[in-house]
Amino acid sequence: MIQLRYFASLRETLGVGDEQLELPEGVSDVASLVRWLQSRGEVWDTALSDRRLHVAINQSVVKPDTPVNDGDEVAWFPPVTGG
Amino acid sequence: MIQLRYFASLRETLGVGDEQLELPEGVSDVASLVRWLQSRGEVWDTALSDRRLHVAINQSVVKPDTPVNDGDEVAWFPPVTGG
Amino acid sequence: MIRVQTEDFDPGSELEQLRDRCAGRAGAVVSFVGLVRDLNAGEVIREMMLEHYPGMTEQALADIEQEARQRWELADAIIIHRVGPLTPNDRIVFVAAASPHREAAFRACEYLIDTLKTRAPFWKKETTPGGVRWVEGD
Amino acid sequence: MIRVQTEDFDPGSELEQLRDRCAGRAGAVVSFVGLVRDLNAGEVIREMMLEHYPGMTEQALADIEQEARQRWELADAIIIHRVGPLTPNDRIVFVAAASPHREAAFRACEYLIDTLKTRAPFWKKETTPGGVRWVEGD
Repeated sequence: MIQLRYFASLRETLGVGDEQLELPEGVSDVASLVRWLQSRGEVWDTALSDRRLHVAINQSVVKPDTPVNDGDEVAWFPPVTGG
Repeated sequence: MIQLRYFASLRETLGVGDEQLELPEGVSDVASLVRWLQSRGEVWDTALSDRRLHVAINQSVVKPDTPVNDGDEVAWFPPVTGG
Repeated sequence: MIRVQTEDFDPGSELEQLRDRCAGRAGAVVSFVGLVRDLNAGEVIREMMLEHYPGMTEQALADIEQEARQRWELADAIIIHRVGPLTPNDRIVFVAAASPHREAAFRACEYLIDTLKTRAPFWKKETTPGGVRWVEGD
Repeated sequence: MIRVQTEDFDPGSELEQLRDRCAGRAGAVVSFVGLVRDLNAGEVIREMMLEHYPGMTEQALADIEQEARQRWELADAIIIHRVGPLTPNDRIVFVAAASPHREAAFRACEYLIDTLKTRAPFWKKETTPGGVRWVEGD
Protein backbone atom coordinates (compact mmCIF):
# COMPACT_ATOMS: atom_id res chain seq x y z
CA MET A 1 0.00 0.00 0.00
CA ILE A 2 1.05 3.60 -0.57
CA GLN A 3 -0.49 6.67 1.02
CA LEU A 4 -1.22 9.61 -1.28
CA ARG A 5 -1.88 13.15 -0.02
CA TYR A 6 -2.95 16.34 -1.80
CA PHE A 7 -2.88 19.82 -0.22
CA ALA A 8 -4.43 23.28 -0.54
CA SER A 9 -5.74 24.28 -3.99
CA LEU A 10 -4.71 20.92 -5.44
CA ARG A 11 -6.81 19.08 -2.84
CA GLU A 12 -9.80 21.26 -3.76
CA THR A 13 -9.29 20.78 -7.51
CA LEU A 14 -9.04 16.99 -7.19
CA GLY A 15 -11.72 16.72 -4.51
CA VAL A 16 -9.48 14.31 -2.58
CA GLY A 17 -7.23 14.94 0.42
CA ASP A 18 -5.97 11.46 1.21
CA GLU A 19 -6.11 8.04 -0.40
CA GLN A 20 -4.48 4.67 0.02
CA LEU A 21 -3.81 2.31 -2.83
CA GLU A 22 -1.81 -0.74 -3.81
CA LEU A 23 1.37 0.27 -5.61
CA PRO A 24 0.11 0.07 -9.24
CA GLU A 25 1.70 -2.23 -11.81
CA GLY A 26 4.54 -0.46 -13.63
CA VAL A 27 4.92 2.36 -11.08
CA SER A 28 8.51 2.60 -9.84
CA ASP A 29 9.19 6.29 -9.34
CA VAL A 30 7.44 9.65 -8.94
CA ALA A 31 7.22 10.26 -12.69
CA SER A 32 5.53 6.93 -13.39
CA LEU A 33 3.15 7.42 -10.44
CA VAL A 34 2.18 10.84 -11.80
CA ARG A 35 1.49 9.32 -15.25
CA TRP A 36 -0.65 6.62 -13.65
CA LEU A 37 -2.68 9.24 -11.71
CA GLN A 38 -3.05 11.43 -14.80
CA SER A 39 -4.70 8.52 -16.62
CA ARG A 40 -7.64 8.87 -14.22
CA GLY A 41 -9.11 11.67 -16.35
CA GLU A 42 -8.82 15.23 -17.50
CA VAL A 43 -9.01 16.89 -14.08
CA TRP A 44 -6.15 14.73 -12.83
CA ASP A 45 -4.20 15.08 -16.04
CA THR A 46 -4.40 18.89 -16.00
CA ALA A 47 -3.88 19.37 -12.27
CA LEU A 48 -0.79 17.15 -12.06
CA SER A 49 0.74 18.73 -15.18
CA ASP A 50 1.35 21.94 -13.24
CA ARG A 51 5.13 22.24 -13.20
CA ARG A 52 5.06 24.36 -10.03
CA LEU A 53 3.76 21.44 -7.93
CA HIS A 54 6.08 19.98 -5.30
CA VAL A 55 6.23 16.28 -4.48
CA ALA A 56 7.33 14.90 -1.11
CA ILE A 57 7.98 11.28 -0.19
CA ASN A 58 7.77 10.52 3.50
CA GLN A 59 7.67 14.28 4.12
CA SER A 60 10.84 15.19 2.25
CA VAL A 61 10.71 17.01 -1.08
CA VAL A 62 11.87 14.78 -3.94
CA LYS A 63 12.35 14.77 -7.74
CA PRO A 64 10.53 12.93 -10.55
CA ASP A 65 13.13 10.15 -10.71
CA THR A 66 12.95 9.35 -6.99
CA PRO A 67 11.81 5.73 -6.46
CA VAL A 68 8.40 5.04 -4.90
CA ASN A 69 8.24 1.99 -2.66
CA ASP A 70 5.51 0.07 -0.88
CA GLY A 71 4.67 1.85 2.41
CA ASP A 72 5.64 5.31 1.18
CA GLU A 73 3.62 8.46 1.84
CA VAL A 74 3.62 10.55 -1.34
CA ALA A 75 2.30 14.12 -1.20
CA TRP A 76 1.67 16.79 -3.86
CA PHE A 77 1.25 20.45 -3.10
CA PRO A 78 1.43 23.92 -4.67
CA PRO A 79 4.21 26.41 -3.82
CA VAL A 80 4.10 27.22 -0.10
CA THR A 81 2.79 30.56 1.18
CA GLY A 82 3.35 30.57 4.94
CA GLY A 83 4.97 33.15 7.17
CA MET B 1 29.23 83.32 28.00
CA ILE B 2 29.72 79.89 26.49
CA GLN B 3 28.82 76.59 28.11
CA LEU B 4 31.43 73.81 27.87
CA ARG B 5 30.63 70.13 28.52
CA TYR B 6 32.85 67.06 28.74
CA PHE B 7 31.53 63.47 28.76
CA ALA B 8 32.51 59.95 29.81
CA SER B 9 36.25 59.16 30.02
CA LEU B 10 37.13 62.72 28.95
CA ARG B 11 35.13 64.15 31.86
CA GLU B 12 36.99 61.85 34.24
CA THR B 13 40.40 62.69 32.76
CA LEU B 14 39.80 66.44 32.99
CA GLY B 15 37.97 66.26 36.31
CA VAL B 16 35.34 68.65 34.93
CA GLY B 17 31.86 67.92 33.56
CA ASP B 18 30.52 71.42 32.90
CA GLU B 19 31.88 74.92 32.94
CA GLN B 20 30.79 78.36 31.83
CA LEU B 21 33.19 81.02 30.62
CA GLU B 22 33.37 84.28 28.73
CA LEU B 23 34.25 83.66 25.11
CA PRO B 24 38.06 84.09 25.31
CA GLU B 25 39.90 86.73 23.29
CA GLY B 26 40.96 85.32 19.89
CA VAL B 27 38.59 82.34 19.98
CA SER B 28 36.39 82.25 16.87
CA ASP B 29 35.95 78.60 16.00
CA VAL B 30 36.27 75.11 17.47
CA ALA B 31 39.97 74.81 16.57
CA SER B 32 40.91 78.05 18.31
CA LEU B 33 38.79 77.14 21.35
CA VAL B 34 40.60 73.79 21.58
CA ARG B 35 43.99 75.56 21.41
CA TRP B 36 42.89 77.94 24.15
CA LEU B 37 41.80 75.02 26.39
CA GLN B 38 45.01 73.09 25.68
CA SER B 39 47.04 76.02 27.01
CA ARG B 40 45.61 75.26 30.47
CA GLY B 41 48.25 72.56 31.01
CA GLU B 42 49.48 69.13 30.08
CA VAL B 43 46.38 67.16 31.06
CA TRP B 44 44.21 69.41 28.87
CA ASP B 45 46.77 69.48 26.09
CA THR B 46 47.03 65.69 25.93
CA ALA B 47 43.33 64.91 26.41
CA LEU B 48 42.11 67.35 23.74
CA SER B 49 44.77 66.15 21.25
CA ASP B 50 42.93 62.83 20.91
CA ARG B 51 41.83 62.79 17.28
CA ARG B 52 38.97 60.42 18.02
CA LEU B 53 37.13 63.04 20.11
CA HIS B 54 33.86 64.41 18.76
CA VAL B 55 32.78 68.03 19.21
CA ALA B 56 29.16 69.17 19.23
CA ILE B 57 27.86 72.73 19.23
CA ASN B 58 24.34 73.15 20.53
CA GLN B 59 23.98 69.33 20.43
CA SER B 60 24.94 68.83 16.78
CA VAL B 61 28.29 67.31 15.81
CA VAL B 62 30.56 69.89 14.13
CA LYS B 63 34.04 70.25 12.62
CA PRO B 64 37.14 72.20 13.74
CA ASP B 65 36.37 75.15 11.49
CA THR B 66 32.81 75.62 12.78
CA PRO B 67 32.42 79.08 14.37
CA VAL B 68 31.84 79.39 18.12
CA ASN B 69 29.56 82.21 19.21
CA ASP B 70 28.51 83.74 22.49
CA GLY B 71 25.72 81.65 24.03
CA ASP B 72 26.82 78.37 22.43
CA GLU B 73 26.96 75.04 24.24
CA VAL B 74 30.15 73.25 23.14
CA ALA B 75 30.62 69.58 24.09
CA TRP B 76 33.53 67.15 23.70
CA PHE B 77 33.15 63.40 23.95
CA PRO B 78 34.84 60.11 23.01
CA PRO B 79 33.39 57.77 20.33
CA VAL B 80 29.92 56.63 21.39
CA THR B 81 29.29 53.08 22.67
CA GLY B 82 25.54 52.75 23.19
CA GLY B 83 23.14 50.12 21.99
CA MET C 1 12.48 25.61 19.68
CA ILE C 2 9.69 25.15 17.16
CA ARG C 3 5.91 25.06 17.56
CA VAL C 4 2.90 24.81 15.24
CA GLN C 5 -0.39 25.74 16.88
CA THR C 6 -3.88 27.10 16.29
CA GLU C 7 -3.91 29.30 19.41
CA ASP C 8 -2.28 32.73 19.56
CA PHE C 9 1.20 33.24 21.06
CA ASP C 10 2.65 36.02 23.21
CA PRO C 11 5.85 37.55 21.76
CA GLY C 12 6.68 39.24 25.08
CA SER C 13 6.46 35.98 26.99
CA GLU C 14 8.52 34.16 24.35
CA LEU C 15 11.22 36.87 24.47
CA GLU C 16 11.27 36.75 28.27
CA GLN C 17 11.68 32.95 28.33
CA LEU C 18 14.41 33.21 25.70
CA ARG C 19 16.24 35.76 27.85
CA ASP C 20 16.03 33.40 30.85
CA ARG C 21 17.45 30.54 28.78
CA CYS C 22 20.33 32.71 27.51
CA ALA C 23 21.18 34.24 30.93
CA GLY C 24 23.92 36.70 29.98
CA ARG C 25 25.22 34.80 26.93
CA ALA C 26 23.18 36.75 24.36
CA GLY C 27 23.82 40.43 23.72
CA ALA C 28 21.49 40.64 20.73
CA VAL C 29 17.97 39.29 20.17
CA VAL C 30 16.31 39.89 16.80
CA SER C 31 12.71 38.82 16.30
CA PHE C 32 10.15 38.90 13.53
CA VAL C 33 6.37 38.94 13.96
CA GLY C 34 4.19 38.35 10.89
CA LEU C 35 0.68 39.83 11.09
CA VAL C 36 -2.38 39.37 8.87
CA ARG C 37 -2.74 42.51 6.74
CA ASP C 38 -6.14 44.00 5.98
CA LEU C 39 -5.18 44.34 2.30
CA ASN C 40 -3.38 41.96 -0.06
CA ALA C 41 -2.86 42.45 -3.80
CA GLY C 42 -5.29 45.37 -3.66
CA GLU C 43 -8.16 43.45 -2.06
CA VAL C 44 -9.66 43.76 1.41
CA ILE C 45 -8.98 40.66 3.52
CA ARG C 46 -11.86 39.60 5.76
CA GLU C 47 -10.31 36.39 7.02
CA MET C 48 -7.63 33.88 6.24
CA MET C 49 -7.26 30.12 6.65
CA LEU C 50 -3.82 28.59 7.10
CA GLU C 51 -3.48 24.96 6.05
CA HIS C 52 -0.35 22.89 6.59
CA TYR C 53 1.08 19.41 6.21
CA PRO C 54 1.21 18.02 9.76
CA GLY C 55 4.42 16.16 10.43
CA MET C 56 6.27 17.54 7.45
CA THR C 57 5.80 21.08 8.80
CA GLU C 58 7.44 20.30 12.13
CA GLN C 59 10.30 18.52 10.37
CA ALA C 60 10.85 21.44 7.97
CA LEU C 61 10.88 23.98 10.81
CA ALA C 62 13.27 21.86 12.91
CA ASP C 63 15.60 21.54 9.90
CA ILE C 64 15.53 25.31 9.31
CA GLU C 65 16.32 26.01 12.97
CA GLN C 66 19.18 23.50 12.86
CA GLU C 67 20.62 25.08 9.71
CA ALA C 68 20.56 28.52 11.32
CA ARG C 69 22.34 27.19 14.41
CA GLN C 70 25.02 25.65 12.18
CA ARG C 71 25.58 28.82 10.16
CA TRP C 72 25.63 31.36 13.00
CA GLU C 73 26.70 31.40 16.64
CA LEU C 74 23.29 31.36 18.30
CA ALA C 75 22.41 31.23 21.98
CA ASP C 76 18.77 30.48 21.11
CA ALA C 77 16.32 30.28 18.22
CA ILE C 78 12.50 30.16 18.09
CA ILE C 79 10.00 29.46 15.31
CA ILE C 80 6.26 29.54 16.13
CA HIS C 81 3.68 29.33 13.33
CA ARG C 82 -0.09 29.38 13.63
CA VAL C 83 -2.53 27.38 11.51
CA GLY C 84 -6.32 27.56 11.13
CA PRO C 85 -8.60 30.61 10.83
CA LEU C 86 -7.14 34.11 11.30
CA THR C 87 -8.41 37.68 10.87
CA PRO C 88 -6.59 40.96 10.05
CA ASN C 89 -3.99 42.08 12.61
CA ASP C 90 -3.77 38.54 14.05
CA ARG C 91 -0.27 37.21 14.64
CA ILE C 92 0.70 34.46 12.15
CA VAL C 93 4.33 33.71 12.84
CA PHE C 94 7.08 34.52 15.33
CA VAL C 95 10.76 33.85 14.78
CA ALA C 96 13.65 34.96 16.97
CA ALA C 97 17.42 34.54 17.04
CA ALA C 98 19.66 35.33 20.01
CA SER C 99 23.41 35.66 19.64
CA PRO C 100 26.40 37.26 21.34
CA HIS C 101 26.67 39.34 18.15
CA ARG C 102 24.15 41.69 16.54
CA GLU C 103 25.08 40.87 12.96
CA ALA C 104 24.62 37.12 13.53
CA ALA C 105 21.25 37.67 15.21
CA PHE C 106 19.97 39.73 12.26
CA ARG C 107 21.26 37.33 9.61
CA ALA C 108 19.90 34.27 11.44
CA CYS C 109 16.46 35.79 12.08
CA GLU C 110 16.15 36.78 8.43
CA TYR C 111 17.30 33.31 7.36
CA LEU C 112 14.67 31.66 9.59
CA ILE C 113 11.75 33.61 8.16
CA ASP C 114 12.95 33.70 4.54
CA THR C 115 13.57 29.94 4.49
CA LEU C 116 10.29 29.19 6.25
CA LYS C 117 8.47 31.14 3.55
CA THR C 118 10.01 29.09 0.74
CA ARG C 119 10.21 25.63 2.33
CA ALA C 120 7.73 25.05 5.15
CA PRO C 121 4.45 23.50 3.91
CA PHE C 122 1.92 26.18 4.81
CA TRP C 123 -0.76 27.53 2.46
CA LYS C 124 -2.90 30.63 2.89
CA LYS C 125 -6.48 30.94 1.70
CA GLU C 126 -8.01 34.42 1.87
CA THR C 127 -11.63 35.49 2.10
CA THR C 128 -12.19 38.81 0.31
CA PRO C 129 -15.42 40.64 -0.65
CA GLY C 130 -15.00 38.98 -4.07
CA GLY C 131 -14.85 35.47 -2.65
CA VAL C 132 -12.28 32.95 -1.49
CA ARG C 133 -8.85 32.55 -3.08
CA TRP C 134 -5.60 30.73 -2.45
CA VAL C 135 -2.55 32.96 -2.14
CA GLU C 136 -0.26 32.16 -5.06
CA GLY C 137 3.29 31.09 -4.19
CA ASP C 138 6.32 31.37 -6.46
CA MET D 1 8.48 56.96 19.05
CA ILE D 2 11.66 57.45 21.05
CA ARG D 3 12.34 57.23 24.79
CA VAL D 4 15.42 57.49 27.05
CA GLN D 5 14.86 56.18 30.55
CA THR D 6 16.51 54.63 33.60
CA GLU D 7 13.69 52.15 34.28
CA ASP D 8 13.32 48.84 32.44
CA PHE D 9 10.93 48.44 29.47
CA ASP D 10 8.65 45.57 28.42
CA PRO D 11 9.23 44.43 24.81
CA GLY D 12 5.95 42.48 24.77
CA SER D 13 3.94 45.52 25.83
CA GLU D 14 5.77 47.74 23.30
CA LEU D 15 5.08 45.23 20.50
CA GLU D 16 1.41 44.99 21.52
CA GLN D 17 0.97 48.78 21.51
CA LEU D 18 2.73 48.97 18.14
CA ARG D 19 0.32 46.35 16.76
CA ASP D 20 -2.65 48.38 18.01
CA ARG D 21 -1.30 51.53 16.37
CA CYS D 22 -0.76 49.73 13.05
CA ALA D 23 -4.15 47.94 13.04
CA GLY D 24 -3.84 45.78 9.92
CA ARG D 25 -1.44 48.05 8.01
CA ALA D 26 1.73 46.21 9.05
CA GLY D 27 2.45 42.66 7.92
CA ALA D 28 5.98 42.58 9.29
CA VAL D 29 7.42 43.72 12.62
CA VAL D 30 11.16 43.32 13.21
CA SER D 31 12.59 44.18 16.61
CA PHE D 32 15.98 44.18 18.27
CA VAL D 33 16.65 43.83 22.01
CA GLY D 34 20.15 44.55 23.29
CA LEU D 35 21.08 42.81 26.56
CA VAL D 36 24.05 43.24 28.91
CA ARG D 37 26.39 40.31 28.37
CA ASP D 38 28.20 38.66 31.26
CA LEU D 39 31.48 38.73 29.29
CA ASN D 40 33.06 41.44 27.15
CA ALA D 41 36.52 41.34 25.57
CA GLY D 42 37.27 38.24 27.66
CA GLU D 43 36.43 39.79 31.03
CA VAL D 44 33.56 39.06 33.39
CA ILE D 45 31.13 41.98 33.63
CA ARG D 46 29.73 42.62 37.10
CA GLU D 47 27.87 45.80 36.26
CA MET D 48 27.67 48.58 33.73
CA MET D 49 26.91 52.29 33.85
CA LEU D 50 25.38 54.02 30.85
CA GLU D 51 26.05 57.75 30.57
CA HIS D 52 24.49 59.97 27.93
CA TYR D 53 24.20 63.60 26.81
CA PRO D 54 20.68 64.64 27.79
CA GLY D 55 18.99 66.65 25.09
CA MET D 56 21.41 65.70 22.35
CA THR D 57 20.49 62.01 22.84
CA GLU D 58 16.79 62.59 22.28
CA GLN D 59 17.51 64.74 19.23
CA ALA D 60 19.85 62.12 17.75
CA LEU D 61 17.31 59.32 18.26
CA ALA D 62 14.47 61.39 16.78
CA ASP D 63 16.66 62.17 13.73
CA ILE D 64 17.51 58.47 13.28
CA GLU D 65 13.83 57.48 13.48
CA GLN D 66 12.94 60.19 10.95
CA GLU D 67 15.65 59.03 8.53
CA ALA D 68 14.37 55.45 8.70
CA ARG D 69 10.81 56.61 7.99
CA GLN D 70 12.06 58.55 4.96
CA ARG D 71 14.07 55.64 3.56
CA TRP D 72 11.52 52.85 4.05
CA GLU D 73 7.74 52.52 4.05
CA LEU D 74 7.12 52.15 7.78
CA ALA D 75 3.85 51.86 9.65
CA ASP D 76 5.66 52.44 12.97
CA ALA D 77 9.12 52.73 14.53
CA ILE D 78 10.32 52.60 18.14
CA ILE D 79 13.66 53.38 19.83
CA ILE D 80 13.93 52.96 23.61
CA HIS D 81 17.34 53.24 25.33
CA ARG D 82 18.12 52.90 29.01
CA VAL D 83 20.71 54.89 30.95
CA GLY D 84 22.16 54.49 34.45
CA PRO D 85 23.32 51.32 36.24
CA LEU D 86 22.70 47.89 34.66
CA THR D 87 23.72 44.31 35.40
CA PRO D 88 24.23 41.25 33.12
CA ASN D 89 21.12 40.09 31.26
CA ASP D 90 19.43 43.48 31.77
CA ARG D 91 17.78 45.00 28.71
CA ILE D 92 19.68 48.03 27.35
CA VAL D 93 17.93 48.97 24.15
CA PHE D 94 14.82 48.13 22.14
CA VAL D 95 14.25 49.11 18.53
CA ALA D 96 11.40 48.01 16.27
CA ALA D 97 10.23 48.69 12.73
CA ALA D 98 6.80 47.78 11.34
CA SER D 99 6.11 47.76 7.63
CA PRO D 100 3.75 46.22 5.09
CA HIS D 101 6.87 44.48 3.74
CA ARG D 102 9.30 42.12 5.48
CA GLU D 103 12.40 43.35 3.67
CA ALA D 104 11.71 46.99 4.62
CA ALA D 105 11.11 46.05 8.26
CA PHE D 106 14.44 44.18 8.46
CA ARG D 107 16.43 46.92 6.72
CA ALA D 108 14.86 49.69 8.82
CA CYS D 109 15.34 47.85 12.13
CA GLU D 110 18.98 47.21 11.32
CA TYR D 111 19.43 50.85 10.27
CA LEU D 112 17.94 52.09 13.55
CA ILE D 113 20.26 50.06 15.77
CA ASP D 114 23.39 50.41 13.59
CA THR D 115 23.00 54.18 13.35
CA LEU D 116 22.20 54.53 17.04
CA LYS D 117 25.45 52.72 17.84
CA THR D 118 27.54 55.13 15.79
CA ARG D 119 25.72 58.44 16.36
CA ALA D 120 23.70 58.56 19.59
CA PRO D 121 25.72 59.98 22.53
CA PHE D 122 25.77 57.04 24.95
CA TRP D 123 28.88 55.72 26.71
CA LYS D 124 29.29 52.45 28.59
CA LYS D 125 31.48 51.99 31.65
CA GLU D 126 31.99 48.41 32.82
CA THR D 127 32.89 47.08 36.25
CA THR D 128 34.99 43.89 36.00
CA PRO D 129 36.94 41.94 38.63
CA GLY D 130 39.98 43.93 37.45
CA GLY D 131 38.33 47.30 38.01
CA VAL D 132 36.33 49.89 36.13
CA ARG D 133 36.83 50.69 32.43
CA TRP D 134 35.17 52.67 29.67
CA VAL D 135 34.17 50.63 26.64
CA GLU D 136 36.26 51.84 23.70
CA GLY D 137 34.32 53.08 20.66
CA ASP D 138 35.63 53.24 17.11
